[in-house]
Amino acid sequence: MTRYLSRRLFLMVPLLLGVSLITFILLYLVPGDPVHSLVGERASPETIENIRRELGLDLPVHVRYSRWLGRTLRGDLGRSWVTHRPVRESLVTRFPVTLRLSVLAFTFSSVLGVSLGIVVAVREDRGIDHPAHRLLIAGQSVPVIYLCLLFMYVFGVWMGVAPISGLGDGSLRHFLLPAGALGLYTAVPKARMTRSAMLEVLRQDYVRTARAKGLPEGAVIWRHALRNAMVTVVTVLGSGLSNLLVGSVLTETVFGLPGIGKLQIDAVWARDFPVVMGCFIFQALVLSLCNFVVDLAYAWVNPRIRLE
Amino acid sequence: MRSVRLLGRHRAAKVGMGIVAGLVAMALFAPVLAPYPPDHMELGRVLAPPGRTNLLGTDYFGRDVLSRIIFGARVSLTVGVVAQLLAASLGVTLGLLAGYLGGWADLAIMRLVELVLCFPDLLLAIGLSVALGPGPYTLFLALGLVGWPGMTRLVRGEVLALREREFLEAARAAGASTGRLLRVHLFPNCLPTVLVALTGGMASCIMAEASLSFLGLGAQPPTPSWGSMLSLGRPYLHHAPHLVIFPGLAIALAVFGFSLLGDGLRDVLDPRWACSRPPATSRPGRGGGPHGQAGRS
Amino acid sequence: MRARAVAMLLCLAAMGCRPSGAVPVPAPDRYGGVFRGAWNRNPVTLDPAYVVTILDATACALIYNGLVRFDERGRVVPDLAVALPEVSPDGRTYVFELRRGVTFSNGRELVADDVVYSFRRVLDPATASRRAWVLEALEGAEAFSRGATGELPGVRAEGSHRVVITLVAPQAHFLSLLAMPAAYVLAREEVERHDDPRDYGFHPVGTGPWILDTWIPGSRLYFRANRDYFEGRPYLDALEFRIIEDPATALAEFRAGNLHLLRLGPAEYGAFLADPRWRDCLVACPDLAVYYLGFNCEKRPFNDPRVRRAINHAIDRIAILEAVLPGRYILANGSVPPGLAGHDAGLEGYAYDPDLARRLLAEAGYPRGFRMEILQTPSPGSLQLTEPIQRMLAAVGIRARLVQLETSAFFATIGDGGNPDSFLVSWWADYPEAENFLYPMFHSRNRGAGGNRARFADPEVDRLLDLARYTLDAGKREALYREVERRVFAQTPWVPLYFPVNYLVHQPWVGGYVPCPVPNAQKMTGVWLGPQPRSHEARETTQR
Amino acid sequence: MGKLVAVEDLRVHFHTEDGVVRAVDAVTFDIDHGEILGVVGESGCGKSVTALSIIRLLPRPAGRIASGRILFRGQDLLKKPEAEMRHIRGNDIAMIFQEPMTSLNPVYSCGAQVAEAIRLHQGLRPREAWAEAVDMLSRVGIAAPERRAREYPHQLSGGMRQRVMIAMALSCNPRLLIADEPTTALDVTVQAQILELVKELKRDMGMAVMLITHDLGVIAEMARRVVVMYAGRVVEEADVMGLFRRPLHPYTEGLLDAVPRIDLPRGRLHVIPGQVPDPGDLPPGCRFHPRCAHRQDVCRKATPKLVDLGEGRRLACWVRGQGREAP
Repeated sequence: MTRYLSRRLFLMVPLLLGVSLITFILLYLVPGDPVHSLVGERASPETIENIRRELGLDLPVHVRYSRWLGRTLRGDLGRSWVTHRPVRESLVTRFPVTLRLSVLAFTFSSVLGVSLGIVVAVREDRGIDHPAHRLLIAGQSVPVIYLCLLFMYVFGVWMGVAPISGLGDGSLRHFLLPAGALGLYTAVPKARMTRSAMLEVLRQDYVRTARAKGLPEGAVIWRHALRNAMVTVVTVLGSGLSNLLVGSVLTETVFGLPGIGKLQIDAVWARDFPVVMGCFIFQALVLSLCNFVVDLAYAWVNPRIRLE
Repeated sequence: MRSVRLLGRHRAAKVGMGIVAGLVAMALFAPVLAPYPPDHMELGRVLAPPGRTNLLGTDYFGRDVLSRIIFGARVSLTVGVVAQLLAASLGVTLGLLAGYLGGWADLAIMRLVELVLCFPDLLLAIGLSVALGPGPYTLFLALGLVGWPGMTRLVRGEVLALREREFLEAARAAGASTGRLLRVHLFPNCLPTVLVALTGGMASCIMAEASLSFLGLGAQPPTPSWGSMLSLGRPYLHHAPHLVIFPGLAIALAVFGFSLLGDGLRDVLDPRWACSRPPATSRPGRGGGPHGQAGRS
Repeated sequence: MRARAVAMLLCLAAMGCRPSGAVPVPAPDRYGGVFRGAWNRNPVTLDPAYVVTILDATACALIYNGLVRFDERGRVVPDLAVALPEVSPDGRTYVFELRRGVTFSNGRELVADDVVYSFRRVLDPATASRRAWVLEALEGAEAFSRGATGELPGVRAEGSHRVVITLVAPQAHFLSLLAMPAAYVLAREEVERHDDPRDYGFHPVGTGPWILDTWIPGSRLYFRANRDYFEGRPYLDALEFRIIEDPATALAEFRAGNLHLLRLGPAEYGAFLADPRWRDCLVACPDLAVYYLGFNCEKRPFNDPRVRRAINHAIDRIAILEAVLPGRYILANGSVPPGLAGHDAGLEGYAYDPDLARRLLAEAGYPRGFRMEILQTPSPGSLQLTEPIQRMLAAVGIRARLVQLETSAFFATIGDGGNPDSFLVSWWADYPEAENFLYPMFHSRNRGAGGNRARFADPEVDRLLDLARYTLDAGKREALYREVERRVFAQTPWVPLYFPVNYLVHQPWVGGYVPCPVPNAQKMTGVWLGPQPRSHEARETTQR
Repeated sequence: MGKLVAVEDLRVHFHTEDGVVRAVDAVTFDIDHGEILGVVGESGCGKSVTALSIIRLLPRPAGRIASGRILFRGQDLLKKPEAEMRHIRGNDIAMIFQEPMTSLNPVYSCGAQVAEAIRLHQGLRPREAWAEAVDMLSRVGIAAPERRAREYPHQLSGGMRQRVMIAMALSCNPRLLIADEPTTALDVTVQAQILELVKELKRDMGMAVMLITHDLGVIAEMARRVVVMYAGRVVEEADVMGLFRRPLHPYTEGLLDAVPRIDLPRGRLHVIPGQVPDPGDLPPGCRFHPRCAHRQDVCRKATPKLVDLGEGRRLACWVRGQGREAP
């Protein structure tokens, strides 16, 4: 068990390296000189030269990468080309927003998705088939941006029950719509996968055993079926994380929430390479760590792995 | 033939096929179907709500929203088809090679696959589109380059299962070259899997195109694209919500159609799912749902 | 400069709108309160040496002072200096007397050495300032900014409160340059306090009426009043600016009474104008900017003036602008916006005449038109302009393709990095001078990235521009600029589109707000808050 | 006092995409107090479905009891509300399954699973239930029951797991134990131990056992009476001695011939020709006739009824008995 987990931890290293390398190469390929957008018109050649030197753009690309890598390994992600703000500081100040959005959306979607999946599976098992399942596929067809805009319109403009966008004073109500939209969006795949996991488990012999024992149906489902389905569901929740990440980038953009995703998209537009690099690496790191936690949780719900 | 008949009996697949056929017809006959040319402006009739003259209203130039949605099907379908073909050709080739050659080639290809898969797909597509600069080819390339690893995984798995089967042994014994083995014997056997993944991939592609266009990285005006209609309509959410609502519905409907068709095809074509049981786990790789799930190894 | 205020009033009157109603005089007890505003983006930096965007300039103006500044009408007035400087007869030496008792918000008194330090910092190659050109006319600036010498004779302190500035050559608009953010004065010890001087931009310290209290990037900035401000403390206790990107959200917050001032988007303007309750709170604010469709005058077929003229005739600018920006534009026939000395109201544009356009094209050898590309940045606003243009060009046989490029790629392409056909772009003034439009955009020295995107070249225009830059007499200078503009637009390097007009709306209980066309003229010191009705509903009923 | 269980004219239908499958058709038999009834037949003959019908755990939604009665101590189980049925399950009727591998829940320890049943039916507190469970485990012959109780199913061997299943089933002193192929998945030596255990416990606790198997050897060892099923129907019923000595139904005959015997000279092993029919596509008439060596014309046309031959012997065959047509 420990060996398995430490192996997984160790595997993150080449992965993060690969992510950084690919991102770096992509950014290197970007057309246009980033300095132009920094200085505007009327800058003298000396000014441009000074800035190129400041940003290290006068160096060959492999030197730039190895420098970046060296600094990053020391925990320094560099500074934004545009604002001069240390990238790490930007990440630290914006992470709470993303974290809050993600945690709210994740909780909402997990509760909603898992219970929806269970309900659908249990009913389907009793013979009320497909409509609910079809509805889930339909739900999965709605793009998150559209869901965000619909939430904005229905709850923000039409009913006026929540602020339409922005962080406001940072209070919870400003997260209601984005977290709701993102949560609903990520709930659907969870519901689908929980449903199929539950259906699979409900057909297992030990469920029949539990029924043969005379357990009430509720206990059969919650104690015996769900606990086993959790083994799959935990993986499902884990695999939904990257979905959540992508969703949060788009949600933050639509709702104008100053989180990591917003930072990233803005930086992409501004050609702010250090920030883009920082965001990608940060996301890859968070994602790997989350997957690691999922592995832990997986081991925890599954005695087979826990005891080995 | 049997598959076609089965598909005809699959209710969901029929609905999916209907929607997809409708989309294709919309794209092909857009000039006939659309009540107005998509870029016909009536500057005196801007932001008109849905009504008799303009079924779905007009935008900020007085262009007919319905006509633009109909023409928008062209963008979505073209992007989907081209990007998926690109992803499929790349993915299938690498998958065949990895599965058949094994060893070093397999290792290298699968490491690459894992690396690409650990990027959330849309973020990778954003990175690629920025690196390539906006434009139609960018969309094809970006979405194609994002889509191949899932396909590679699927095909590789299929090949691994097929590799030890007798007919291959026989062909090999008869002196078929590697290329011929791959082309004639392995590829057709992977075709059902690829077809299923392709259809599912279309759904994710349409979704991704919308997201990229929404961010301004997609189709270039005046080409009416559903995603850019969403993004350009957004400032008018207060006064003219129809600019957002209808294009969004179009996206959702298209994705829904392809998802249903993909699910139906999977039930019918893929022997592993052919039994009446629903799949126990999610489909591997990105061929699956919209935006896919980054596969965990 | 005399004509400026008149011209602005004229143009506003012509638009059927009036500036904010008579400003109530604040009673002495109007001190206090927190003003709540909204910015649509996060400021990039509050370090004057790196300020490029208008928003940054607006924010810096709250914190810092320069030797001189612009007033709300765009005139140069003394700021840290006691009075406008004495200029030597040759126009190369400026002597400033500094006010006494001006303190930085860290408590230290501002002295002449601070001015010298601030100017040297901007030119220092180690700073890599984006705005070194502002001070490039200083004697020795060129060698200093190359790093060739540590000497900068162009600026020196004489005693503690006198600054002497020497220029390489006379520069007519030099005082306007000194009012720009790059010439703001900051305290050396505050910059050097940070291990990395680049951190200074987030902890700015100046002499201005406001002190930055909190800055949560992407979320909000909070400024508290400088009670020791040398012009007396502002009425308000504090300013809060929230970052609200979505205009609809800002609108909702304004309607809920949570914002005191709102910049109106295209969709909201009409609604507010039509509402009698709000009409008195609307403030028109023409921007010092021009939007245009530029041609690459070096490239075929746009090197033929007849083609350029034909395109001008092919586009019905008024129809487009009326649809897209009703009431929010002033039709441009030249490049210098109204309100600036040098603006020529008599300049005639090209009327919409597609037949004439076709004839001109045929004359130029393109009876069946041609293909062209229109470059632009991917903003909804520019699309709204280019899409109708595309259709109108198609009507005369020109098949235009719209190409959206991401901002930096766009500027690289229309600068020196590419060879575009045409492009939609705008030019925003750094300072309110005709020179700031004509010199960068039409002098052949500034071809491409320097600002002359149309790659327009005319030796006579070059000569007149050079002459005007050294002409210290305002009247002569204005005449020269008018002449330049006439010469330029006789050759149609552009399709000039419009000068933007922005509308602001404030809550009825906000007093003393005067809009400033020059962004960094707004110091917010005269703004005060009257008693605010308890709730939104309450306000609405009292209004009726 | 009547029979413990009486199954009367039970018909179970499965609704599938290919139509209705009659998995159990007009099955009638009974089980006496304290007896071991063997039910034998090839897989797919409906014996498990019959058993599941008794405790009403047919797979839903496909399986449905179309008609018939199942009297348990004189009361029709098919008319009981689900809540009451739940009380009967585990308490009065318990069941163990073929696959001890998958029949135990992998995420709970063995002790917990046994204790759950005890708590449920005897209303004990957790700690008491646990002690009872450990006791039960030792009664089914598990060494070191304290330790085993804390272990998870995957840590136990197949035989151990089946012992746990038995412990769970018997923890509440049921009147009837349904054992559905309890030893099929186990090694031969373990098989014998488990069967011995069942016999022993039956003796101790005085319950009846319905032992379902396809293995006539097991029947010979354990049961007093046998019901032979084929393609959803009972074809023959007899006491064990009678059946082995003089099988009447050609199918039973075939089954007996297919068992290798040491007491007879080595010869060719008899096999029944043909295959078990697809339950969705049953032959008309006697369902066994396509494979029957003695078939006559009538066998093709009409289904024979199960006829009582006296001495506890019943038979459904046109050839060997005085066949009467079934309704």
